[in-house]
Amino acid sequence: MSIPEKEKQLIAEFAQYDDWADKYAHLIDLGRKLIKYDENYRNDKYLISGCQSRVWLHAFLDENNKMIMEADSDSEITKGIISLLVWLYSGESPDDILAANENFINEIGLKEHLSPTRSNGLASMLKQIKLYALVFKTKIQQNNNNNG
Amino acid sequence: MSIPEKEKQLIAEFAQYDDWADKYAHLIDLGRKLIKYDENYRNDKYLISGCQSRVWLHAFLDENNKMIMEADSDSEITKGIISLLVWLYSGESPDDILAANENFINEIGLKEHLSPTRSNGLASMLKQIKLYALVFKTKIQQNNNNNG
Amino acid sequence: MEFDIKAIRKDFPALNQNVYNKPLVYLDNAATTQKPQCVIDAITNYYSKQNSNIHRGTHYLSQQSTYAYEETRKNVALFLNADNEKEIIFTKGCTDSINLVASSFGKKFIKKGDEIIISALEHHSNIVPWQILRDDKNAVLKVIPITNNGEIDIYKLNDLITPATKIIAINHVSNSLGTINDIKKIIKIAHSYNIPVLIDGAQAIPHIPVNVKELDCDFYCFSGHKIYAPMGVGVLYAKEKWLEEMPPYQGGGEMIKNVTFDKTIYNELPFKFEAGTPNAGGVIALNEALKYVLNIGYDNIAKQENILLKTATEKLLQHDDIKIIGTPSLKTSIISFVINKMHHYDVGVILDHYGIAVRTGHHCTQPVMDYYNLPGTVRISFAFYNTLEEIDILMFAIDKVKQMLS
Amino acid sequence: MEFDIKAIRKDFPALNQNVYNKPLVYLDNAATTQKPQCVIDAITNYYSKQNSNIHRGTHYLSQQSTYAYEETRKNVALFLNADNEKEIIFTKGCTDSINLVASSFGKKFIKKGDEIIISALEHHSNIVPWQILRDDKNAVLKVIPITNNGEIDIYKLNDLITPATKIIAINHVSNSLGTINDIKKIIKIAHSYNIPVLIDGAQAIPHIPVNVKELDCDFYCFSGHKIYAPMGVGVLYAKEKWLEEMPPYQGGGEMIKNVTFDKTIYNELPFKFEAGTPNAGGVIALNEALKYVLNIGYDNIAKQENILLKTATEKLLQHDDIKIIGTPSLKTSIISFVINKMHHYDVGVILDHYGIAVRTGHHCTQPVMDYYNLPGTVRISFAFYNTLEEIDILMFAIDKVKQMLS
Ligand SMILES: Cc1ncc(COP(=O)(O)O)c(C=O)c1O
Ligand SMILES: Cc1ncc(COP(=O)(O)O)c(C=O)c1O
Repeated sequence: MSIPEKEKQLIAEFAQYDDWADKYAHLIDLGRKLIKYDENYRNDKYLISGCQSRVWLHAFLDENNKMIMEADSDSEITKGIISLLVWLYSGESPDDILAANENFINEIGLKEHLSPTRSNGLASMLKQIKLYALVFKTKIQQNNNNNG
Repeated sequence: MSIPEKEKQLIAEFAQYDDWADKYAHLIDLGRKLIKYDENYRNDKYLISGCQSRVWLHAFLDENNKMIMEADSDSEITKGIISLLVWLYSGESPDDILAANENFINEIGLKEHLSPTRSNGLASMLKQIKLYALVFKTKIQQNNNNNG
Repeated sequence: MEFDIKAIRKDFPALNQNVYNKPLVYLDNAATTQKPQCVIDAITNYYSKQNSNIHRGTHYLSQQSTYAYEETRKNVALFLNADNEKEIIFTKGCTDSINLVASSFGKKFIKKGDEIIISALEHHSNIVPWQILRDDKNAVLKVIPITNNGEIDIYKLNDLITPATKIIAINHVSNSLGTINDIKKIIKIAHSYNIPVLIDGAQAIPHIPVNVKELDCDFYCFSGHKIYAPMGVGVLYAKEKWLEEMPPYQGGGEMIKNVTFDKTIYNELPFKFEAGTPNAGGVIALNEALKYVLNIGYDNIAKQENILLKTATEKLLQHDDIKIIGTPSLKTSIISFVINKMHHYDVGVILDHYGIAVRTGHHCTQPVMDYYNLPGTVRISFAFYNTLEEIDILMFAIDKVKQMLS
Repeated sequence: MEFDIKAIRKDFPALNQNVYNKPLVYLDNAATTQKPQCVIDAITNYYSKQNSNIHRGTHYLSQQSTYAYEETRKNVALFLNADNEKEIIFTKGCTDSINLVASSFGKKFIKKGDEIIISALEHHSNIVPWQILRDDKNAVLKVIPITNNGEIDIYKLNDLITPATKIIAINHVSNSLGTINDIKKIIKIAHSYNIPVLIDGAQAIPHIPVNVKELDCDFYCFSGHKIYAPMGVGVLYAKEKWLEEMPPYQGGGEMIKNVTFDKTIYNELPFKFEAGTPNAGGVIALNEALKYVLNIGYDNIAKQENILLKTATEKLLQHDDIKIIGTPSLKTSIISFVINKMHHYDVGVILDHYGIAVRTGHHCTQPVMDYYNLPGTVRISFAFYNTLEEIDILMFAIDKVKQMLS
């Protein structure tokens, strides 16, 4: 599935819930299903700043030049949100990740997490993910140049 | 005439004019009648600060322990106002001057000159006059003590 | 005055609104307070009828504005029982007031090796300005520790004071825990060594009548927006003798008497410390806010807020998994708490969806959080316009929070 | 947009009032501008519905306020054509903005013997902060002279620049004479020596579209209240590279990322420079004011103001005894004048009684007055909402003034 297809699926999934409480319950559920975070990466180096809750994020490039992400948070809601991002972007190419935008959050009905408050981590998380993607993209280009 | 009596006379005098323009004309007229200022005292030492126009004020104690004042300004309106103060207070005892207040300005219909703007000199002029009065009062007391 | 909560709530338009289709329950008053209609009207009126640059004009509007601005200064002086209005400086807020003192007092009185004492209970606004000064001057910053119940440990103060101590800066009331500190005692101790004391009164002024003469503090700072006035206005009270000796903080229009390129002669107090066009509209609205508070009366305010504090505390403590952080003997209507295993952010977000505005996080007092080894707390803070019904809504929502997060 | 002066005047409630029973003729716009209803409504609306402390809250009101505040920052960035919104710092006014730069830039980049260049045409707010810095650092303050017609003498700039020159600070438009300075040329010269330039734009922003990218200035400062927004709000534009290198100006809530007593880590831009609770209500109203100006259009504003300037200038010059001070080739709608043998204060007081608000005195530019050897002038300053009829009233009143004072 491409990122836009995944976004559509996510929007449809959340559209089932009319009630904000059910939406949040589902979000929290998704967070709880996130694979266990590798403790080697639970340190300040991987901490995303600008969130009221702590978010650890770690990414690497697999053999197919896709970006793989793992993440965790001490807040259940934040963990739910980061799990959406992991599900959407992990396994995609840096280029595709760089092209993505955060509009789906709005359509899911979690608009309040889009607001530019500093206590809110979403903007910081997306920024960090795109930073990773940019670094990996450059790396891939360099590898290509070296090989070419 | 005591200061309160002079104030009453002043109020009556100005009450003749209904129109502000006539009041100001009279005020300017009074200023122009102020006795010529002694050029020896036209320097920064005698300048009252806090006025948009320049006001020079100089005072001394006469042989009867009355305070005598002379003043000048480069503004005609300010000169008019200071002429009122000179007329009211010059020749009075420091004690009487210290007891006086500025309410008469309001009753004359020149209230706008009472507002505490820094561009407005009235407050500064009164302060300076009272400062003189205080100095002279102390001086008189010392003299009395020395003689007593 | 009789305290009629229904009538009072009508005075505050912002309280009468829905959030997520639920009636707003505003429990974030320590962050900022809502404004009564009379304060809003004062601003509207100012900009509709009086607006003018003050102090500089000979014309009618300017004189009216100047008069109203200077009347406010007189009223603030009365409000704080200052000796005279020259001791009242208008700033843009409490943070600005503290920075002014740290910078100007610091310039004149702090040298290399000198010591500044603050407490572990301070808001960042009463920490960072002193750190900047410390770093500029190579001075030393010392910290009075707090006790486990969240009070400044006054008994440690004597040990910290040395001949190099030049100023002590502490809060009157803690914004994260609500502790009312015994500043009178601290000031007395400090003065026995001839050390001046700055009081950060941001959290005290909306709740406690402040008498600077009785306290004998050297500086007292607060923000308008925390006492029902608009944002962008603050007050610095300072003893005249300090203001006379301190150099100006900012340079600019109207804080000077005479300017040549070689030398500038500064204006007299209080103008020396008010550079640039002041926020006259905001200051004049502050006057209305103070009148409003005095009209309700600090005794009525305390009565209502104590009922709220007591009731909420009791109800929260009925939950085994809720812990209140900070249990000082005297406190204002602030409650910081944590729910076992639940992140403060999650609690805050869910409460928000029930229409309840609380603050979560470190409340700009990271050292306090570090002391309790917490990443943050949930803080509720009452104003006199809050009600017992609102506490019921809060308790209902807390039950829901616990369901959703466990 | 069509320029309908009658409709426009209805937007400004303060214009529609009497003073001393005469219709107010407000010609003191360089001191502060009146506010359109939409700006007043924005404030009222903010305090009635949104009021909340920004950036700190997870709750609805706080998010709404934060959003509106940050939207304003984006719009100001667009308005000035800044690279990004991190380059926009909200302050309390133009004076505050200049002081911020003088203090923070000065701390980092000015050492003993370094030179700062300003001009002889500056407002005190762009003189005194640099004098304070000079005195703190033992630096040197140099002054570009002005020509007899009241322009900065650009040809003298090259002579003043030395390898020790660290910053040049000049105004875009003179508040006492109205001169529009050729700042683009000055910036080019300065940059050819790698010297950064601060522009005091207080008097330009209400009249001239400003494009900081095209100007390539390093700093640009202005006040909200001079562009139809409330008092207590100002803007500092600065190139990101400078803001990154400059230390924070004030310390306090939300300008930090992490606080311990030993070490504080400052927040990222623009927050590093915004300590304390910002004036969110004022900032959000600034957004409305800028929208209002853009909606009228700078071209329409210039057209109307030029007509007023030209007409008033011609009518004043019909008086043999009136002299206009400052005759630069380019100017905004400011006229400073003196009437032979009449004191500016007397003229101002009498005009006031005819309902006409003008400014008299040195206009916070004493060095300019010294240059012309005048104690002060009478200054009229037009906004686009002034009318030709108001000029007629002014001319009528000037005749009266002359009668009364001669
Ligand atoms: C104790 C305390 N001090 C200082 C401040 C700073 O006040 P302001 O942000 O209004 O400048 C606050 C409020 O945030 C506070 O609670
Ligand atoms: C040219 C100039 N610079 C700076 C200022 C200072 O602006 P403010 O008083 O709003 O800080 C003014 C206005 O008084 C001005 O005209």
